[in-house]
Amino acid sequence: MKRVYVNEQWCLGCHLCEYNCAFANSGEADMVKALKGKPIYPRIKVEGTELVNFAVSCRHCTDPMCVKSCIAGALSKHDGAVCIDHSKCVGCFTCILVCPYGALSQGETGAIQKCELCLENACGEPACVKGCPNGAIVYEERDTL
Amino acid sequence: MSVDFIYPEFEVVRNDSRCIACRVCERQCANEVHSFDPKQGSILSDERKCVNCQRCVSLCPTRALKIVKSNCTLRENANWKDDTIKEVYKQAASGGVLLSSMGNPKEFPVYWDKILINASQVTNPSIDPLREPMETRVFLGKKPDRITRDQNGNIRCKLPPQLELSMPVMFSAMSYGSISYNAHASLARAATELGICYNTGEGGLHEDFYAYGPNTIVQVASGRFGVHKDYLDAGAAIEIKMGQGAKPGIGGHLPGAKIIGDVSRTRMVPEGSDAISPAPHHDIYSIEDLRQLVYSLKEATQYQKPIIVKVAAVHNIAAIASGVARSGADIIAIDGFRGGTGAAPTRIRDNVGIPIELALAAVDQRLRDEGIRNNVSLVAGGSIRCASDVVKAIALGADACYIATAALLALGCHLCRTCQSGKCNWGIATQRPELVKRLNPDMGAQRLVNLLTAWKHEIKELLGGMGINSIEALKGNRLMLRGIGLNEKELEILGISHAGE
Amino acid sequence: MKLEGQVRIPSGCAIAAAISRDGKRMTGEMIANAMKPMHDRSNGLGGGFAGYGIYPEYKDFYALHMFFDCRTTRKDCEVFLKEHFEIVKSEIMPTRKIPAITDEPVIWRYFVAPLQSVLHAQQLDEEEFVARTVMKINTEHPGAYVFSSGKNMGTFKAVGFPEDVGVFYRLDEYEGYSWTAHGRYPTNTPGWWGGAHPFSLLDWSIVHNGEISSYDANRRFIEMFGYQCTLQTDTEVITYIMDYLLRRQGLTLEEAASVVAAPFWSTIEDKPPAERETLMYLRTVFPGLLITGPFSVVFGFRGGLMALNDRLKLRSMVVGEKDDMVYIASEEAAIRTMAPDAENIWAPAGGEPVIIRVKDGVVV
Amino acid sequence: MKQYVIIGNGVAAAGCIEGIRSVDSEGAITVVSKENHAVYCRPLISYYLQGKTDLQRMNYRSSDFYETMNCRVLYGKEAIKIDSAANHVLLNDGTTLPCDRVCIATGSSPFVPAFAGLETVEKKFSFMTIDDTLALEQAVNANSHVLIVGAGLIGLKCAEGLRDRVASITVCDLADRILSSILDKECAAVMQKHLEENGIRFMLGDSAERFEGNTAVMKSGKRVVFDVLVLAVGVRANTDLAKALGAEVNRGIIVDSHMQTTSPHIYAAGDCTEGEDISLGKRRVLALLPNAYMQGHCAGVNMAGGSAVFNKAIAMNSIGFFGLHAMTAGCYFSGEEGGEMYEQTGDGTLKRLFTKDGLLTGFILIGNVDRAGIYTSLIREKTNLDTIDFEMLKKVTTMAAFSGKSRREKLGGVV
Repeated sequence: MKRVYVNEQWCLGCHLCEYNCAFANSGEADMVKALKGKPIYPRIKVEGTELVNFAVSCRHCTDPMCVKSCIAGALSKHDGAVCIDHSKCVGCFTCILVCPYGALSQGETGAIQKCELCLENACGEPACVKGCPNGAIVYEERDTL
Repeated sequence: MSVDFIYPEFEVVRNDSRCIACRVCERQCANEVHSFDPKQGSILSDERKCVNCQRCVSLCPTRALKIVKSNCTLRENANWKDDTIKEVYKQAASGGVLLSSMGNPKEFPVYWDKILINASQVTNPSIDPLREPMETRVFLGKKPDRITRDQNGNIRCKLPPQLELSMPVMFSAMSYGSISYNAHASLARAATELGICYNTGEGGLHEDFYAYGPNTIVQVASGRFGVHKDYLDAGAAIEIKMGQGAKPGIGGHLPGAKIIGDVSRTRMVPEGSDAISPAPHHDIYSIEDLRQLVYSLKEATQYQKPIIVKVAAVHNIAAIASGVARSGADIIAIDGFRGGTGAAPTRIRDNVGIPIELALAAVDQRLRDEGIRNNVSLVAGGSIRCASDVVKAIALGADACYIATAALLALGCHLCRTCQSGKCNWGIATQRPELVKRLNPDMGAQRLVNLLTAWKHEIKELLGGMGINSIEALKGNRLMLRGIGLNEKELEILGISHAGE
Repeated sequence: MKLEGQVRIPSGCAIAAAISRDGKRMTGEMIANAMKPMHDRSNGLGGGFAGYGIYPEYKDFYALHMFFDCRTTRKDCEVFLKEHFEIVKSEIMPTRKIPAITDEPVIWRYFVAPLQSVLHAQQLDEEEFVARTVMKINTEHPGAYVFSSGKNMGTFKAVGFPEDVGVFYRLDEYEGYSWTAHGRYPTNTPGWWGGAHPFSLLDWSIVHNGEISSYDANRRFIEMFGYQCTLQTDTEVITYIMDYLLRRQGLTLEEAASVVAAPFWSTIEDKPPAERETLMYLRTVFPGLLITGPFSVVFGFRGGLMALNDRLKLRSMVVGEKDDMVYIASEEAAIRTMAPDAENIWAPAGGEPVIIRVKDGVVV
Repeated sequence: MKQYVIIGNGVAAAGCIEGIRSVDSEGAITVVSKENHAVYCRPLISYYLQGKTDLQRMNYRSSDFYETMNCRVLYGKEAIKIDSAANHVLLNDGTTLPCDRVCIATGSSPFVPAFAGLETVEKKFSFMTIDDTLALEQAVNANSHVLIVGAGLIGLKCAEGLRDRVASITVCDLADRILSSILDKECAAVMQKHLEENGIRFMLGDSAERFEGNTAVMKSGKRVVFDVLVLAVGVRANTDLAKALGAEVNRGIIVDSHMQTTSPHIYAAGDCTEGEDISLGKRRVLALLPNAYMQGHCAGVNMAGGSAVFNKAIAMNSIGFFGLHAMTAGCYFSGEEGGEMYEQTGDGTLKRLFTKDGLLTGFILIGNVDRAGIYTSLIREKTNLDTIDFEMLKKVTTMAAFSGKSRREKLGGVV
């Protein structure tokens, strides 16, 4: 299954992926309208140090702890992707507690949000990948380690 | 001096109604033009530091930024132009030689733009490259004068060493040091994928790039940096750099600050020492000395590699080329006065040398007149900007072209012409790791491949239009060219007729 | 208006050729008639023929066919000729006055042999000497033009339709084992006889239909070797290329064909190793002699003909046979005129040379 | 074709069904459900009261779950005996279910101490099931004064759920702090303050001793008048079936890392079990939803002949009240036990990390819980803290604290 991977050798820490993500999931057609003057709630987050940067988003684990731990049955796997049913999420954050990558976070509404590979939004392909200026974020098939 | 005589050249225009304060501009500007003001929640810009490299403009996700030329003007003066006056201010302040980068930006004639290409109509069919084979392969190197046969009457097929190219374009010399590791990686990988060559410049060959040897031209310049036996053996050809179009008669100077780590090791220059390439090769004070170096290099590599001699286009270039053609060199590369550089004295860059179009035409004709054109291949460089420039150069008589500025543009260069600062925001002309990483060679190589693939298509279209289906039938085919707005002398030198003739 | 030579004039054409492999001689009437059905491929601005084996009585002498613009030019030129050659015979070219051919120049022919003393002084072989001298006359003697210079062969050309040119030159009175013919459709009207085809040098003659796009690349390459393309015609440059490759580089006809109509690289790569190596080599060594753009040519030489199309076959050309005869023409109709029952008619592939030689043992 | 019987119909049972079906798509699965509900998310009952969910959305799986999984559910039935010799399960209606493999997923039941006078209380409830919740919902109104006995997770979630529906809520607990099973004193105080700010009244170190109608008489002698009583003292694992079978039972049914009980072919999963807490290094009942699912899944796989191991159980809780979140995991060893603690406090946030022998053993986060799972994984994976930049990680949860190599392995591959 294709997943989003970040090659930290090329990640510039520019944070554009966060903005592209927030925009893609905003439902707005214009980035300014979507993001100007408010905090953003991206599903991918840039982390790093002075020397190295990388962006983290959902790994879509083969055996996802978050899905197993969700007390509301709001998380599930569909065709390999871990998806969230926002209407079921009550915001208990158990998934945040169990995700080893820190890939889930609280969204604007208080419910959980996570990368769903832009399969559900208008972008259609991961906006972070499409917008990465340095090709650091890729959407590809990789072998199991 | 407390008074700054020079008003900033550019204005950073930020459309506040579009800026979302994502701070990408701030993070991406190595010149520290942009800064975030937490109090206002907005971004400030200090245009004095701006070099107009357009990095922030390109990365701004909401297109809230543009850089424009400042319209703060000195009183108009047709003689004392703005730039001229500002250069006086700069020198009055610094007492130093002015430095510049990339090619001559002045308004000299661009002959490529005054030459038009022919196409077939009625009497001769044009050829559709999508339907018919269209060949762009070239071999650079000396061609034998005579066919010889063995005792059975078969042709002896031993050729002098040749450089085979899938299309008549190569990436010209840019040293590791003047450009980054990732820029080199991009060039090396693209050259390999394209079946052409790139050129190490005088920076040596990084150990990681020996793998690209069959598509590498290794350069031997006056500083001899990075030259050793394995280096010479690694390349597909060896280039002796006698001169550079951007700075004929001038050597090179890579400041010690850039001689660090791998650059130092690759150049074989101690860390922190300036790498100074002398103006002349100190073992070449005349043409016969050049012949010695040519043959030394041939000896060192068992006569397996073609030797390129690169010269700047200067006034008596035809005579120089004639001498080089008899020196044992296999290929002559001529670099016109608009060729780029990582750093050159401004006065030299803007005033020394001649245009490649005239130099190429003069050299090709001279070598033909002397019957020695087949002794050498000719490579033309110094601002070959597009496929039609390539076609025109080939028709004037070049075997192939060198491109560098166009390649850098493909990698992201926006021709801000401040390579000498070492703060290239595009990760090209810099050694700062955080900047170098901005050029991902996966993308860089792909963009270069795209560029030349596109050019190749265009070359084929132009060839097909002329009714030609192989690039060698274009070489020196000046009948395919016409001048426009050129005077008799220019037409004579170019060896072409005027449009309408 | 500029004359041919001062300016390059593209043209379309008709060509035809016939050869007897047995060396049987035939009059030029047949080949002249063969041009009739291809009348519309010419426009009356040039026609010509080359015949091989037509001067058996002078077979050891170079037959120089020359145009002069006036008697004075001829006199001056003859002085020059005498300085270089022993002239064994000089005569006015026999012609017929016909209404279709007018404004003819002064046409003479000379049978000559190079002066041994001059040859020796210039350290040249005979053919090279003759070639250079011809080129010298054509470039340095305004008004004089050598249009044929081989042994036991001759070219005949004029401004007019080819069938009329044949009548004009009385070709019915010549007998040769091999003939080529040309009708021209130039795109302007310089009306100069020298511009008509065939073009010949020494024993080589070329009739050509096409307009080669590589012209100037070929011209500038070949001019490095002492040739001067005074006419700026394809035919001229192709002749020089063939002379250079065959006589000066010693290539075989097949090898020469693989230079001027070189196989595509992809084709070369599919060949067996030895052939591949040779083809690679020839294409790499003589890139400037690759001829592109449309052409069909019949190249005449002593004892044979070679027909060749450009590698894309952008011009028509068919070949047919009957008994010992081989016919070549732009159109099958021309072949049928010469031999109504011709067999094995085929269109050679682009770049595939068709070489016909008289049989071994036949002396021509 | 194998016959599977799952006793219980909670999340562990759902895990067990999915576990079986991941290996065996044929075998017959029968679920014995005491409650008349399809599997639902028990912890959501407080959110139901808050109006954050409804009965429909509380379903753990989609409505076609049992159908898709091809299993039979017997609602309103109880298993009263497992006859392992005869390979069947006996139900309370006298029927028997043939079985090859059994999973006991009976969960736990509220523990109700024997308060004197409890029978005099008119409106008293436990807070475990949908039925409890619906009954409680019926019993309260805007004028109700609610007394909740027990300041543990259940009691406090109940308090949160009821707050906007009633006039007052008092929570009492014999312990001197709230959430005593998961928070230490200081952390409990932070959370208690927040709850008090949100209108919950506490009586700690004190508890009801007896009831007189609508009045609770406290140990301290204080009297609390209420309308509605919620008993949330604690829960007990339902282990009777296992005990009767002769399987080893402690506070819960003892299971190994394959979720097998000490009786052959009998598995157990969920709140009724007792397994190893790897952060503690001892067995304990870990009545947590994630555990229940994972155990159930593991049991299911093994029952169907596959091979699964669940050996990374730790105690962990993510719990929030009125917008303040707390996350806890693992064990908090004190100094005497050889543990160390790192603390970071901030504006409304508190972080405590507990380490021992170069390992992170537990943590408490209040307020800022971003990326807490990174800490959890350190406990679960028993990551040697020397191999990471723990100093960085103490301050901020980030993958940057891992070595480049291990980070690239974690983020760059398929996991």
